[in-house]
Amino acid sequence: MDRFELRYQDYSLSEDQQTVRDAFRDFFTSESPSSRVRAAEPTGFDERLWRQLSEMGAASMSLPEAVGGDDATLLDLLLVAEELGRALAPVPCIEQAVSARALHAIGAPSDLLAAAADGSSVCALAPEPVGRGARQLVPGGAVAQNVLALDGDALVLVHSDEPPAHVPNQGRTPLAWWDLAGGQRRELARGAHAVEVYERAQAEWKLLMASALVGLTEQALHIAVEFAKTRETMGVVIGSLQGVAFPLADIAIGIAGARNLTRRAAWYLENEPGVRPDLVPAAYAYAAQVATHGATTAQHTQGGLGFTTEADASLYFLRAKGWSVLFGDPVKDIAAAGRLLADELPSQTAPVLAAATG
Amino acid sequence: MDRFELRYQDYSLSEDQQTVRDAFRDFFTSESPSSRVRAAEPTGFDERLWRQLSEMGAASMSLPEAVGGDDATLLDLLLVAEELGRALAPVPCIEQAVSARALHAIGAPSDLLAAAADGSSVCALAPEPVGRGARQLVPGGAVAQNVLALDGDALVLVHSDEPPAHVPNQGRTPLAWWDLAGGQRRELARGAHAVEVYERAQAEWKLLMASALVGLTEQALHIAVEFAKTRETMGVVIGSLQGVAFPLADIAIGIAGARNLTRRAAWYLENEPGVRPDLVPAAYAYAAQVATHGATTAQHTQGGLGFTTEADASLYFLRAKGWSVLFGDPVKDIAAAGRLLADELPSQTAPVLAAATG
Amino acid sequence: MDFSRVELDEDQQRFLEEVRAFTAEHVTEEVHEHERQTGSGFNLGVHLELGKRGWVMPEWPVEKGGAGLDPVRAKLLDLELHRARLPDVTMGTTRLTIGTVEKFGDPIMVAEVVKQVAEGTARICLGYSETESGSDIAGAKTRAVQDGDEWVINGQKIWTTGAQQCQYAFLITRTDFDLPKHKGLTMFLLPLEVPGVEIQPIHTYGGERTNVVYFSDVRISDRYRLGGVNDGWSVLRGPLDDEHSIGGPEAERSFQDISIGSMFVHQLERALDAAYAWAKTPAPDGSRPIDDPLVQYRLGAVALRLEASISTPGPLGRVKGSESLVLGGAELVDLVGPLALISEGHPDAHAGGEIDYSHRFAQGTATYGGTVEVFRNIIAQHVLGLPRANYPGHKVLSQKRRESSAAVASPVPQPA
Amino acid sequence: MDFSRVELDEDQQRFLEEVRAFTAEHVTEEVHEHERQTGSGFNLGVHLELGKRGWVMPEWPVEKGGAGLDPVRAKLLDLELHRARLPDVTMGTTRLTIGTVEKFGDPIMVAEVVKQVAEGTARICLGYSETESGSDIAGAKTRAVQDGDEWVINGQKIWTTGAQQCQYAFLITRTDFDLPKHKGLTMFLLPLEVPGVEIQPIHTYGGERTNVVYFSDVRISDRYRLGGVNDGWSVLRGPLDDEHSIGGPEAERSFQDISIGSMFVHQLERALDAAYAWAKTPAPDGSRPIDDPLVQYRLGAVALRLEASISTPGPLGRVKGSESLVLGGAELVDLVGPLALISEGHPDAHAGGEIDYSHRFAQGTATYGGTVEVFRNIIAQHVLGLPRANYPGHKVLSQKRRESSAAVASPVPQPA
Repeated sequence: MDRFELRYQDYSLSEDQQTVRDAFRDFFTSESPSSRVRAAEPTGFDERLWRQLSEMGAASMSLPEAVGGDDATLLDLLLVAEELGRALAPVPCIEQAVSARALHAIGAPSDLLAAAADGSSVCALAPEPVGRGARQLVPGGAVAQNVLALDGDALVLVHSDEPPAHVPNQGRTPLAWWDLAGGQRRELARGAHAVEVYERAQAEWKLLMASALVGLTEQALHIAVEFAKTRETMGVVIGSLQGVAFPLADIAIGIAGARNLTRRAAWYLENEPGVRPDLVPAAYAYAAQVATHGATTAQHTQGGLGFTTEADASLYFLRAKGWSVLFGDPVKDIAAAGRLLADELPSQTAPVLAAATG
Repeated sequence: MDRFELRYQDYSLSEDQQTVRDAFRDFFTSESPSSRVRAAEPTGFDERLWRQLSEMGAASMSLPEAVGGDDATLLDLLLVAEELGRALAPVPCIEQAVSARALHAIGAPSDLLAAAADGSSVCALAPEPVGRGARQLVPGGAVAQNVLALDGDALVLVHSDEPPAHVPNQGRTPLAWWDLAGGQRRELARGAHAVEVYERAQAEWKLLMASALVGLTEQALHIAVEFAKTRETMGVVIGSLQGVAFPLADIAIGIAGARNLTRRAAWYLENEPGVRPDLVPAAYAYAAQVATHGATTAQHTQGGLGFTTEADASLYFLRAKGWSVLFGDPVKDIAAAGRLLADELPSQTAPVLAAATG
Repeated sequence: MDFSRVELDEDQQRFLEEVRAFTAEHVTEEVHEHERQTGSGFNLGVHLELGKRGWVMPEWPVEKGGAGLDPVRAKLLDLELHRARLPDVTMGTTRLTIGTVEKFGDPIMVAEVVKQVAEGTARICLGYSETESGSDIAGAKTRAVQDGDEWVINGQKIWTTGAQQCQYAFLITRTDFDLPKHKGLTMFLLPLEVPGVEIQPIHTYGGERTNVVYFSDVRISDRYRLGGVNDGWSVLRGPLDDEHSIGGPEAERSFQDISIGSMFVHQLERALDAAYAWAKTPAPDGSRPIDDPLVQYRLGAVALRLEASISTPGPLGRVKGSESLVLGGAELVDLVGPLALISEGHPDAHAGGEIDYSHRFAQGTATYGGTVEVFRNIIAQHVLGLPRANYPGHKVLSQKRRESSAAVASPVPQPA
Repeated sequence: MDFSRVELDEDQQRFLEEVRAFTAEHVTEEVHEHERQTGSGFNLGVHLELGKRGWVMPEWPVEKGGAGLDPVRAKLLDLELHRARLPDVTMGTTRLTIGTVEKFGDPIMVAEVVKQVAEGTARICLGYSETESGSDIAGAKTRAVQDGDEWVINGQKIWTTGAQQCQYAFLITRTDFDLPKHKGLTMFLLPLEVPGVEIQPIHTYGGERTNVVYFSDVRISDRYRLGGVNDGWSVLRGPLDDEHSIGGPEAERSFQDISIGSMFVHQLERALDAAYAWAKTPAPDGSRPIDDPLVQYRLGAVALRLEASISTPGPLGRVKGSESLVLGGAELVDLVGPLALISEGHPDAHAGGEIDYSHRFAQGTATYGGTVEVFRNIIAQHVLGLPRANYPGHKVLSQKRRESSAAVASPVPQPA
C-alpha cells in the first residue's frame, strides 16, 4: 500500500443508485413500519413482506440479466441493505442475495439459482466452515430450506423441506440450529474456487450486514434526535444540552464513517479484490461498534421511555447487537484486519527521502 | 473466589496514615513546586530533593526499625507515592523503596541495605527478567549505581560507579540503558525465593506507580477544574457546560476508583498474597488508563493553553503516559489479570440453588 | 484499610446456615421462573416468609416486627439473598421510604403501616416521576387539593415499579402552582387500593415490569400526608439523598459496599462468570478460548471494569457501575458470540442466558434512580465544585408545564 | 463510487517525477532537523524554491505567479509534499486567507500582496484568537480606531502560528463596542513589520512554535482594511467556513480527501506504520509481536480508527480524525512500550520517535482550527438540527469582557 498514491475518493452515488435507494426506502417505509416489525416477532420473518420483496427482485437483482437478475453490483445491494436495516425489515434478504450470488459464481444448476432468485425458497449461508463445527446457529436458518456451507474444500448445499425450530434470540431473527454434516447434502463444487466463493460470500454477508447496521443506527439516531428536539427538562429542550447533544453528534460521526468505509471496502472487494482485504473486516467491525454504541445512546436519550418495549428505540437496540453478532464475534474481525494489514505494509518505515524518490 | 463472602470493605486511612500522607503532601507542595520540576528536566532528577527526601526516610520507612526503617507497610508507601505523583517529584523514590524492601527480603548484606536506606546510592529495579533481554531501559537507571535484576533464578545486583547516559524521553524520567548481563554483578540469592522476591518487587513497583499516577491525575484534574471555574465563553463559565463538566466528572470517577482499587490490591498482596493476584495488574492498568485519559482531558480543558509547555497541565500530560509505560505495555497487565482470574473462578456457573447451599 | 474476612462467631455462623437453609427452601427455581415471566421484582410467598422471620426489616427490633439483627447478621442475610437472587425491587423501595414515613407521618397511620411493612403485608412503591418531567422530580404536576379533612389527587406517575404489588405509593404532589418550583410540593403515603387509582403496566426490554399510575379524583384522608403542606421537598430529600448519596460510606471497618451502583455490578459478575465458564470449556481439540491472549485481554478488561466499579464510592460508583455493565455486557455478548444471543431461559442459552440478560438489563441502570447525566451533574457540582448551569426552569415551573398541568389522565406515553 | 488509481497521462507522469526530484533535492534531512528544532512549520529556503516554480499557489495562472496546474497535478504536488513531510503550516494559513484578501482588499494593495505571496516572499498568519476569548472568535476585543486615513490598533492575538515568519496577519478587530457582538468587527491584513507589533513565542509540547502578538498603538493605512467597517464577520466567514466546512466535498470523481481532519490522520498513518515495523521485527527466537492475536487486535483497532477517520466527511471527520489520533497515538505508545517513549530525534528512538511525537502532537489537533467541542456543537446544530443552547454571550459582549477591553498588552498568559 502506498499511502500517497493518487486515487479517486469518490463516495457518491450515481443517479441510478439514488433511484434504487429511494425506491427501497419508500418500499420499506410503507411496507415495514414498526407495527409490522413487532408483528413479525419473535421469529423476525414476515412472509408477505418477503414475497413483496422477492417480486421487487431484491435478492436476484445482482444476478446477471441472463439468469433473471438486473446486473446490479454489490454496491447496489449495499443500498438495499441499508434501507432494510433502517426499517428493521423482517426478511432474510441479505442471506438470500449473498447465497444467490455464490450459487451463480459456482455455476450451480439453474433450478437452484431460479429458486434463490425468485424467493420461492430461502437459502442461508453457514457462518463458519463446517470444519469448525457441523452444528451451527444459522442466521435465517429458521425460515430457510437450504444452507450453503463449506466442508473442507467442498461447497455444499444442505437441504431441509421443513426448516428446523426457531431459536428465540435477542435480535428477533430467524436463527436456527442446522446440522451441516448430516441431512440432504448436495456437493456443488470442490477445490480452491469453491473455498474462494464461500469466503467471498462471507465477506459479502458482512458488508451487507454492515450496511444494514448503518441504516439501523441512522434511524435510531433519528428517533433520538426528534425526541431531543422537543423534550424539555428544567425549562430547556434537552437537545440543547451538550450532555445530550454531544453523544448524538458522535453517533452521526460514526454513521457517516461506517457507511463510507463499508462502501470503500465493497468497492475494493468488487473491483480490486486482494488489494485491501483488511477493509472488509474493518468495515464490519466498525459498523457493529457504531450500531451497538449508537443504539444504546439513542434509547438512553429517551430516558426511561427508551427502555420500554413500547418505544421503537427498543426495537433498534435489540437488533443492533442481535444482528451484529450473528456471524460471530465482530471483535475477531478487528484482529483479522490487523493481521491482513501486516501483509500490506512494509516491514520497515521508509526514510522520508527514500520514499520520496521511490 | 466467593463473590458473596462477607469481607470488610474498609478503604479508610488510620490516623497515622493520614499523618504520613499530610506530611508528605506538605513536603512535596513546598519542596517540589512546578518550577523545581521544570528545573530538573530533562533528566527528572533533583539531587537536593532526593537528599531531603532520604532524610525524611521515604525510601527506608518500610524497612524494619532494626535496619533503620520505620516498619511502615506497603500501604503506607502507597500514600507517599500518591503525593510524589501529585507533585511530579523528580526523584527515584519508588525504585529505591521497592529495591530496599527486596534487598531486605532476600537478606542482602547490611552495607547494601544501609546504602539503599539512606539514599547515598540509588538502586533501581530491572523491569523484566534478564532472560527477556539483557539490555534494558531501566527506570531511574540514569541516576542509579545499582540495578536489582533477575537472571534465571538468580537475584543479582548490577553495579556501575557511574550511571549510564540518560536517554531523553517523554516522561522526563532518568531512563538509561543498562547491560544487565555484563559489568560488576553480585549474586544475592538463587532459587524459588529469589524469583518470588523479584516478582514481588515488580508487583510493588506497579502498585506504587499506580498510586503515583492517581496523585498525578488528581492534580491535573485540579488544574483543569480551577480553570473551568473561571474561564468564560459566550458569557458562561465553561465549567457549567456539560461538554466540559462531564469529562471532568469522569476523571473524578476514575481517580476515586483507581485509588481504591490500588489500595485493595496492595492490601491483598501484603495480607493474603495469592488470593487475588489479578488485582495487581488490574489496578496498575486502570491507573494507567485513568492517568492517560485524565491528563489528556485536563490539558484539553484549557484549550490551546493546555497544549503549551508553559502550562503546568503539560507537565502532567507528558508524565501520565511517560511514567505508566516505563515497565512495559500496561495493556499486557489487563491480559494478565484476565488470565489470573481464570484460576480464581469456577469452570462452571453454579446453579443458583447449589451456590446457596454450598 | 481492611479487606479481611469477617470472622463469624458461633451464633453468626449458625445464623448464616439458617439463612442458607431459608433460601434453599424458599428461593426456588419456581421463584426465578416467576420472575422471568413477570419481571415484577417481587415474590409474595418469599416476602411473607421473610416477614414471618422479621427479615423484611431485619435491623428493626423484634417488638417492632423486625429481627433485631446486628450489622454483621444483617449483611449476611443481604449477601445470601443476593446469592440466591431473590427478586427484591419492591422490598428495596419499601425499605427506602419507610423511615421517612415514620419520621413525617401521622403516628396512628405510621403504627399501622410499620406493622404491615414488617410482616410483609404492606409494600411501598415510589411515586416520583411523571411522563413529562423525567429526571426533574421537583417539576411534578400531579395536583393535590385539600377538601376539608381530605385531599383530592389528580394526575399520573410513571416508573412506579411494583405498584401492582404495593399497598402504598410514596407520592410527591403539587399543592401550590404559584410558589417557586421546590416550594409548592407536598408528600403523601397514598393507599393504592382506593377508587380512582388505575395501574397500567409498562414492560422494559430488560424484562422488568414497571407501571404508569393514573389518579382521577382520588380522595384520601389528611392522615396520609407526610410532613407539612408545601414542605414536600424537604420530606423527599431523605430517601432521595440516600439514592444519590454523596461521599459514600468509607467508614472504618465497614463491610458495606462503597458504591451505590454495586447492585448493578452483581449482574456483571454473573455475566463475567458465565463468560469465564465458556472460556474455560475445551473444544474437541482441547484448546480453550482462555488460552488465546486476546480472550484473556477481553475478559481481563471486563473484570477490570467490574473491580473498578466496586472500588468507586458513592454516586461516582453509580455512574461507573452502570457504564461498566452497559459496556461490559456488550463486550461479553461479542466475545461469546451467537450463543450469547439466545434468549434468557431458553434451554440452549449459555448459562441460562445470563449474558443476553445483562446486555438488556444494563440499559435501565443508566436511567433509574436518576440518569447517569443527573449524577454527572451532581459530581461536577458537589464533588468538583463546578458552577451549576443556570437553566430557566431550575426555580420555576415552565409556562408550558404549568399550562399542561390542567390535563389529568394522560394516555400511556408513546415515546417519539 | 470510485476508488481507482487516477491514470496519469505522460505529462502528468513527467510532472510527478519532477516533483519527486524537487522534494529529493530540497526537502532534505536538514529541513526536517530544522523543523524538529524550531517547530515553525515553515522552511524559508524550500518555500522560496516552491515560489520560483509557482508552487506556492499552484493552481493560479502563471501570469499571476502560479503554475496553472490542473487539479490532478495540483493534487500530485500536494501528495508528494506530504510524503516528503514538508513543514507547511505557514503555507497553509497563507493559502487559506489570500482568496479573501483578493476579494475584499484594496486593489493596489492586493496586487502587491498577491505577487509576493506567489513568489513566496510574503506569508500570512491568522490573527483570530485572544487570550480571554478562546474559541469565541467573534468576542474579539483587539481594538481598531480610525484616525484620518489610518487605523490605530491596540490589543493582542494568540495562536498566531507562523507570525515570526509572516509579513501579514489576517486580523479581526473590534471597531464598535456598542453594536451586537458580530456587528462591530472589522478585518485587516495587518503588515507585521510596523512599529508597535511585538511577537513573543509560545511553545507547545507537540514541538510546535506558535505566538502571542501584541499591538501597541500600531498605525496602519486604511488600504489594509478588508471589507467594510464593522462588516468583518462576513469577511471572516469565507476562510472560517473553509476550516469548519459543513457537508464536505463528496462530489463525483473527486480525489480530494473528504475529511477536513485528514491532515491529522497522516500523522497516525506514520505512527501506525512505525508500529507495524516494530511488530514485524522478529525477536532472537524468531517470534514476532504481530503473531500474537492481542497485538493483531490492537494494531487492527488503530488501523480501524484510521480508516474510519479518512472515510468520515467534513467536520465530522475533523472530530473523528482528532479523536483517532489522540486515542490511537496513546494506544501505540502502550503497545510498543518504553522504546516508544524515547524522544523524537534521539538515535535510539524507534522509527525516529514517530510514535512519541504522535502522542504529543495529537493533543493540539483537538483544539486548533476550533476545538472538537466547537465542532460537536456545529454537528449537533447543523447536521442533526438540534436546538442551539441560549448562552448569554451569543449576541453581546459580556460586561466583564467589555470592561477588560481597556487593557492593552497583557502579559503572556499563565494558564491556571
